[in-house]
Amino acid sequence: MTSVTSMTSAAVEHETLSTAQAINRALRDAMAEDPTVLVLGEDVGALGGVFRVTDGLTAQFGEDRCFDTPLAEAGIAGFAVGLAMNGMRPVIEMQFDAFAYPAFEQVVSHIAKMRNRTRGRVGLPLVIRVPYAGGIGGVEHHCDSSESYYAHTPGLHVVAPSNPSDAYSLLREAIASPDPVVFLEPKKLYWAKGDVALGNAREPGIGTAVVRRRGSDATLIAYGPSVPVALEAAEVAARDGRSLQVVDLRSIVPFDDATVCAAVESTGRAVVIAEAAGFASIASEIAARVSERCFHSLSAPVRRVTGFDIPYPPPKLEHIQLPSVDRILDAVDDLQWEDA
Amino acid sequence: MTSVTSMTSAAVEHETLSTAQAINRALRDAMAEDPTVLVLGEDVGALGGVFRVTDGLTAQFGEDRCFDTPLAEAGIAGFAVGLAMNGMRPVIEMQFDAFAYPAFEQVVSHIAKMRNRTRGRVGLPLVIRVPYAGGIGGVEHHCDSSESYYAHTPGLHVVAPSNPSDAYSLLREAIASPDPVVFLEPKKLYWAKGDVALGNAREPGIGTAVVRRRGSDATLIAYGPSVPVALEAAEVAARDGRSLQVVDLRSIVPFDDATVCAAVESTGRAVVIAEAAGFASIASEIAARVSERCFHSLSAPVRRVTGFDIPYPPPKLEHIQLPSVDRILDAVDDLQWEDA
Amino acid sequence: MLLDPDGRPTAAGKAALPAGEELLRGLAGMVTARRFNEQASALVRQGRLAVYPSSYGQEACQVAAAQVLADGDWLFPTYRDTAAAVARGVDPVEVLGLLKGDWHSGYDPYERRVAPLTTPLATQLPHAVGVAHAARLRGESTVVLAICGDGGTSEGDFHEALNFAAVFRAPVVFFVQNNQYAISVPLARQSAAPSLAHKGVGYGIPGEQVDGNDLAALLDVLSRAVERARAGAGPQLVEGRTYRMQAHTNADDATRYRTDDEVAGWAAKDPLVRLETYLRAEGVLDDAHAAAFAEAAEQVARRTRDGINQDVEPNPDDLFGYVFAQPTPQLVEQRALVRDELSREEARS
Amino acid sequence: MLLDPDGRPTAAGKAALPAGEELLRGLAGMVTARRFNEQASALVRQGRLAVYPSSYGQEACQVAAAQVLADGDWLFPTYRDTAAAVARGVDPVEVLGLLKGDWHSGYDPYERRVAPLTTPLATQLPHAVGVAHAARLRGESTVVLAICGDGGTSEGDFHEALNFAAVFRAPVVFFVQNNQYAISVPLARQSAAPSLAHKGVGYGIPGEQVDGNDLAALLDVLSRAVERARAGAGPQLVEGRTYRMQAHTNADDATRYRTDDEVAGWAAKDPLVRLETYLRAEGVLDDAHAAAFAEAAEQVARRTRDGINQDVEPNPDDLFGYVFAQPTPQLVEQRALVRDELSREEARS
Ligand SMILES: Cc1ncc(C[n+]2csc(CCOP(=O)(O)OP(=O)(O)O)c2C)c(N)n1
Ligand SMILES: Cc1ncc(C[n+]2csc(CCOP(=O)(O)OP(=O)(O)O)c2C)c(N)n1
Ligand SMILES: [Mg+2]
Ligand SMILES: [Mg+2]
Repeated sequence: MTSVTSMTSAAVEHETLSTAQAINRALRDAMAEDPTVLVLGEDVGALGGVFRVTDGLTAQFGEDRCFDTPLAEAGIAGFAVGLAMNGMRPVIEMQFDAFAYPAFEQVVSHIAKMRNRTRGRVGLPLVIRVPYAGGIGGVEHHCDSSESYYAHTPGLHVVAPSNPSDAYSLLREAIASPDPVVFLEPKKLYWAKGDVALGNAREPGIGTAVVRRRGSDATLIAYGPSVPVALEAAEVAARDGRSLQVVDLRSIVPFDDATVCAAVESTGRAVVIAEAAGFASIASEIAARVSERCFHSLSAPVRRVTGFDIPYPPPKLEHIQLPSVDRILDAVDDLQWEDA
Repeated sequence: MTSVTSMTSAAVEHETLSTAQAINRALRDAMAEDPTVLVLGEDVGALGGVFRVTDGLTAQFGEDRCFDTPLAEAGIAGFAVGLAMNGMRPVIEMQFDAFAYPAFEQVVSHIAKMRNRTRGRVGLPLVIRVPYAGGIGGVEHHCDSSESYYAHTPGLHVVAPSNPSDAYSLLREAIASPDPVVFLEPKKLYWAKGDVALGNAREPGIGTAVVRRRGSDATLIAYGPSVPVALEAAEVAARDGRSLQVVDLRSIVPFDDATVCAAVESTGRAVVIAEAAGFASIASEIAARVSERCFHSLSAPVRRVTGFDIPYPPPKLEHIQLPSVDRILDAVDDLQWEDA
Repeated sequence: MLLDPDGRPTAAGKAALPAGEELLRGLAGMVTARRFNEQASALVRQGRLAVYPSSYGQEACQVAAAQVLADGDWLFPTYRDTAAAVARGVDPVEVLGLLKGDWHSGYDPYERRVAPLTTPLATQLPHAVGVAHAARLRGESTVVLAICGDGGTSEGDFHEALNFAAVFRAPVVFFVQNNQYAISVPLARQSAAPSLAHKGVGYGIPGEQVDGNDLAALLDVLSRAVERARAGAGPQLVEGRTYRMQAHTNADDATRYRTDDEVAGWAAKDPLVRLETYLRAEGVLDDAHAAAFAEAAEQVARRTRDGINQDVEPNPDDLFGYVFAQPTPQLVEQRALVRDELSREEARS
Repeated sequence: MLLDPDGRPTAAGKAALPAGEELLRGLAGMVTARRFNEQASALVRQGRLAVYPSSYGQEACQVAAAQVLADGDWLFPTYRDTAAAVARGVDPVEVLGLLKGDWHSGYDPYERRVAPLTTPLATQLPHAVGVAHAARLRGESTVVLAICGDGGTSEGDFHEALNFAAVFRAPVVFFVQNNQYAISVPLARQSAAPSLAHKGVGYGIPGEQVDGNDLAALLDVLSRAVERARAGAGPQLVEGRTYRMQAHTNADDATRYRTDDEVAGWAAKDPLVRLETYLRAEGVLDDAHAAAFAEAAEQVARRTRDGINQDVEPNPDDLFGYVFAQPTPQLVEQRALVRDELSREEARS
């Protein structure tokens, strides 16, 4: 998978932004460049979204470009299908992960299938923004990790940034993509600040994983909100003399087998980390792929540190569900080091 | 997991029935035994369902017990939640796999979560019958293998019979279960006949896998419509002098780790077979579990023979998508026999 | 109603009947639609189509839905509306692609501006609203006519689409083809509303009921709705009351849920006979016309037959080629696996 | 309207005003509901509740919804209707469980027949219909009152629930609490219908609009709807027009989307003041009553405060104990893993 647009300018502008601001900036820049980009959803207009991600877009681009819809997620997704069929590039916001479920049929039965159905005649360049996952003390239905549903559905690209710069660049690329992209926004990282490379120079592109930290003993594979936790675990492990490598997937579909396998082969051990309930999830897929493709390099079974197979807990218990540094290090400890 | 009701009679009645007839019989017997069992959905009344699975139920039990609803799957699922909250045991029919998606939010956000939400005060004893998977030449949206969506959702039991007798017994147990069960009916097996043990003696229960064929060289792990294909592959392999073992999962959630691991450990090699698109699926989960739990017994990576990561093909190309005897045997051939 | 079941103009009809030209065109369309229905059903019996949901008896609705639209407009059909797509000029063989089983959508939706036929009920309605809204944002005068069955009105997507259309004043005409049944479920178990046209009220959308076997009335009502939408007055809901004369599809057994008497009652209201009677009485239609219409219909039937009887070897590579604009590395791998398997299979045989 | 905003009976009011007894009970309920709203908002500011969607200003709707029901009836609230649940007798501390974050539903839904408060909008409506239908199948006289917001009416589940209720003639009163906003989205962008009560028409359900700040009118309209449903005449839709006086929740900033003037206009229509004025003018309410009501409200506030300020150590085992009636082997394993991790953590510290 190569990036849709290639590097265009040598001098890239940089700015320090929170993830929410980076997403806002990506929307703004995309809307400024391309008049067919529309932003719509519940409360994205005057309010600027419940997380303020769309703040100021209506003021800057007018009500035709960024607007509130009636409160109906299937309607929003289906309406976006029509907009995309007819020359627009809609970016729709699902207010929270669990509130995207009413749109499931439109996503699975139409958005994912339209290009294939029509032999490529009708492509749907649309982005579904899903503020997702936990760690913000949200009440029931506000913290679901729904990515496995999308990743399992053929015809959708699924990406999850782990930092503001990727939030910007992956969203720019998602908007430019000729195909539907589910853009997962880790809610708990909305306020995390970082350096953001602006502009439409989007490297590495969708489909590319990145090794965030080099290490030689074991590889942690993570995406979205679990990446900072994995990096922290690697930091702690380093103090104990264990060298952990961290791969940030960035893109779940397409999946970067090359980078992941190379990383795992270089260490011979791997732990997969994700917030979602583990059963039949993306973490299962990664563990299965790595176990199959790196079989002879593995010195220990691939371990998974995921959410348990339970409904997302209430705020006071969510720390139990979320992959923690301790749980990650426990899993690393379990990697049969006595054999090494 | 033990069976909810235990063996009640020594002399079990037997009959030769197709899968569709076995399901019909299970519904009939459950309705006769328990007046709170209701059957509802689209066209389940006078018509008896598009597959005739509910044939005769309205005639026998009256319109209060088996009835047509308006055409709205979210409505059906949500209505069933209310019925189950208030003393009934509804069995709802989703006419086809893909037509269950409009009900996704009710299934994921309420059916799966109600018991947990209320600390066990409100249990939902309801069954969602989903005629699923391919192999019947159905047009788009009539052949989805949607089981991974359900299996990934904490709070749902998910079962898939591979033969008429299991269709009967698993459905009887699903109806008797205090929890919601997604009951997957492999459409292409509707007309397959077999011996059915009747009555409410339900052994082995939900949660128990069964070794359908003993073998010593490799283990094929399958469920639902893939079991007969796996058995056929084992038959063909036997002619070539290779002894394949076949495990029929029957129940996906709960998962029978004990039986599956014992089977894989006894052969040291495994192939997982499922019709669904492979990425982030139940097959991924099984491969990941087996790779992790049987790590030191494995002589080769666990292979998966699944549907490709594409929308379900049109009738004329579905044979490409479906796991075939050839693809299974190819995967078996790939299990690095030179090392053995 | 502008024409009564016996083909006589009603009082309203005398004032509002469309021009003879229009009605002749409509009759020609219905003759073709009827023939197309018969041909497609025959192809199912011959095993050339997997399944066919016939619109036999509903030809007035099928033809009117296409006839009231301009070239730049869009038609959103349900899976039953193959004859409407044909009436709009889509190739009949391509229209039947889904039901033949070669591929999902057999035609290019942009060519005649006909959205792909798919089966999930009512789900196409929000798409229709989106297409209409996009056109409006660009200042185009496009109108979208979206069809839906009586059963489809119960789905949440129907509700959400009508509400979006109303709130955005999108130029959409929602045409409910009320053929009295959703497979086996009669209207009375689908809705307790006085009529399906009443469903507009809750959205602030005007609703109108029309005799769906009266082509003249349909042309009148639908074209007014289309022009109203084009003029910027927002969406409209039209209910055409008609009847599904045959079983739901060839796989269905309608005797399980309805009586022969009921079917016979509706047979007497056949839309073709009604219009033909009128046009002959008026002297607008003569035998030469009728023969020409029959011949044109026969040509469509022939083309349908020939095309469907032609076996195109489907290409397994296609399964991987259209999932995304660019196949993912995973799809490339999987395609290679299939190619390899097929070439070994070929080598073996 | 039975009482005008200044607490004077209207012409209709003179004929239909509920008994003084009923109105006094309602006023007492509203005083408690108001105090409960204030208390809960204070608890959010003190960091004791995660979030609170206040029904301040909507107390007449909250109280009426509970007051018109018999003990055997069911109430289906939205996430905003905590005060209604309290009015129905659910323990205020348990009602706030969801918003405190200890667990999802803090109360036993069967105890007072109040369905769990959850956030997915309109999804509780089909549940309400199912509960009503089950009761009817058993020949019970249960009525279900299900609340929904103006925004919630746009969801497909609203549509499907009303249609099911109508087709099955289920004894459900759908009570749309139209507080003019769905978070930031005003009614005009939610619906183009003449009123939300008009939404009944498309289902064959009678719809009635009522001043949602007039407790007398609400009791009148809702209790008639409840008794009509109980008598077997089917569902009804009632729209109570009220106003969300505060921001959507404490996390919201309402100044971004509405003016102070608008808010002030509605402040002048306060439901408590209106009823109190009337009851005092009639001599039904005296200072002793008022003091007693205030004291009862204060007790609820105190109980709420004390309960919410009590920290219950949540038990991680609970996460695995209620997923199914019997935990799966997988859950047993996962629970063991958590226990092990926690015990090692404890040992470390
Ligand atoms: C979402 C969805 N649910 C169920 C079905 C199965 N199904 C196919 S046609 C049909 C009845 C449709 O009735 P109606 O809308 O009146 O259209 P008609 O068949 O009469 O043209 C049903 C239930 C479907 N296609 N889509
Ligand atoms: C299905 C769903 N979509 C979105 C949301 C997010 N959300 C929470 S409250 C709200 C507005 C609700 O408005 P309304 O129904 O009028 O109720 P009110 O808040 O005014 O009481 C929204 C959009 C949700 N809770 N559920
Ligand atoms: Mg119909
Ligand atoms: Mg509101």
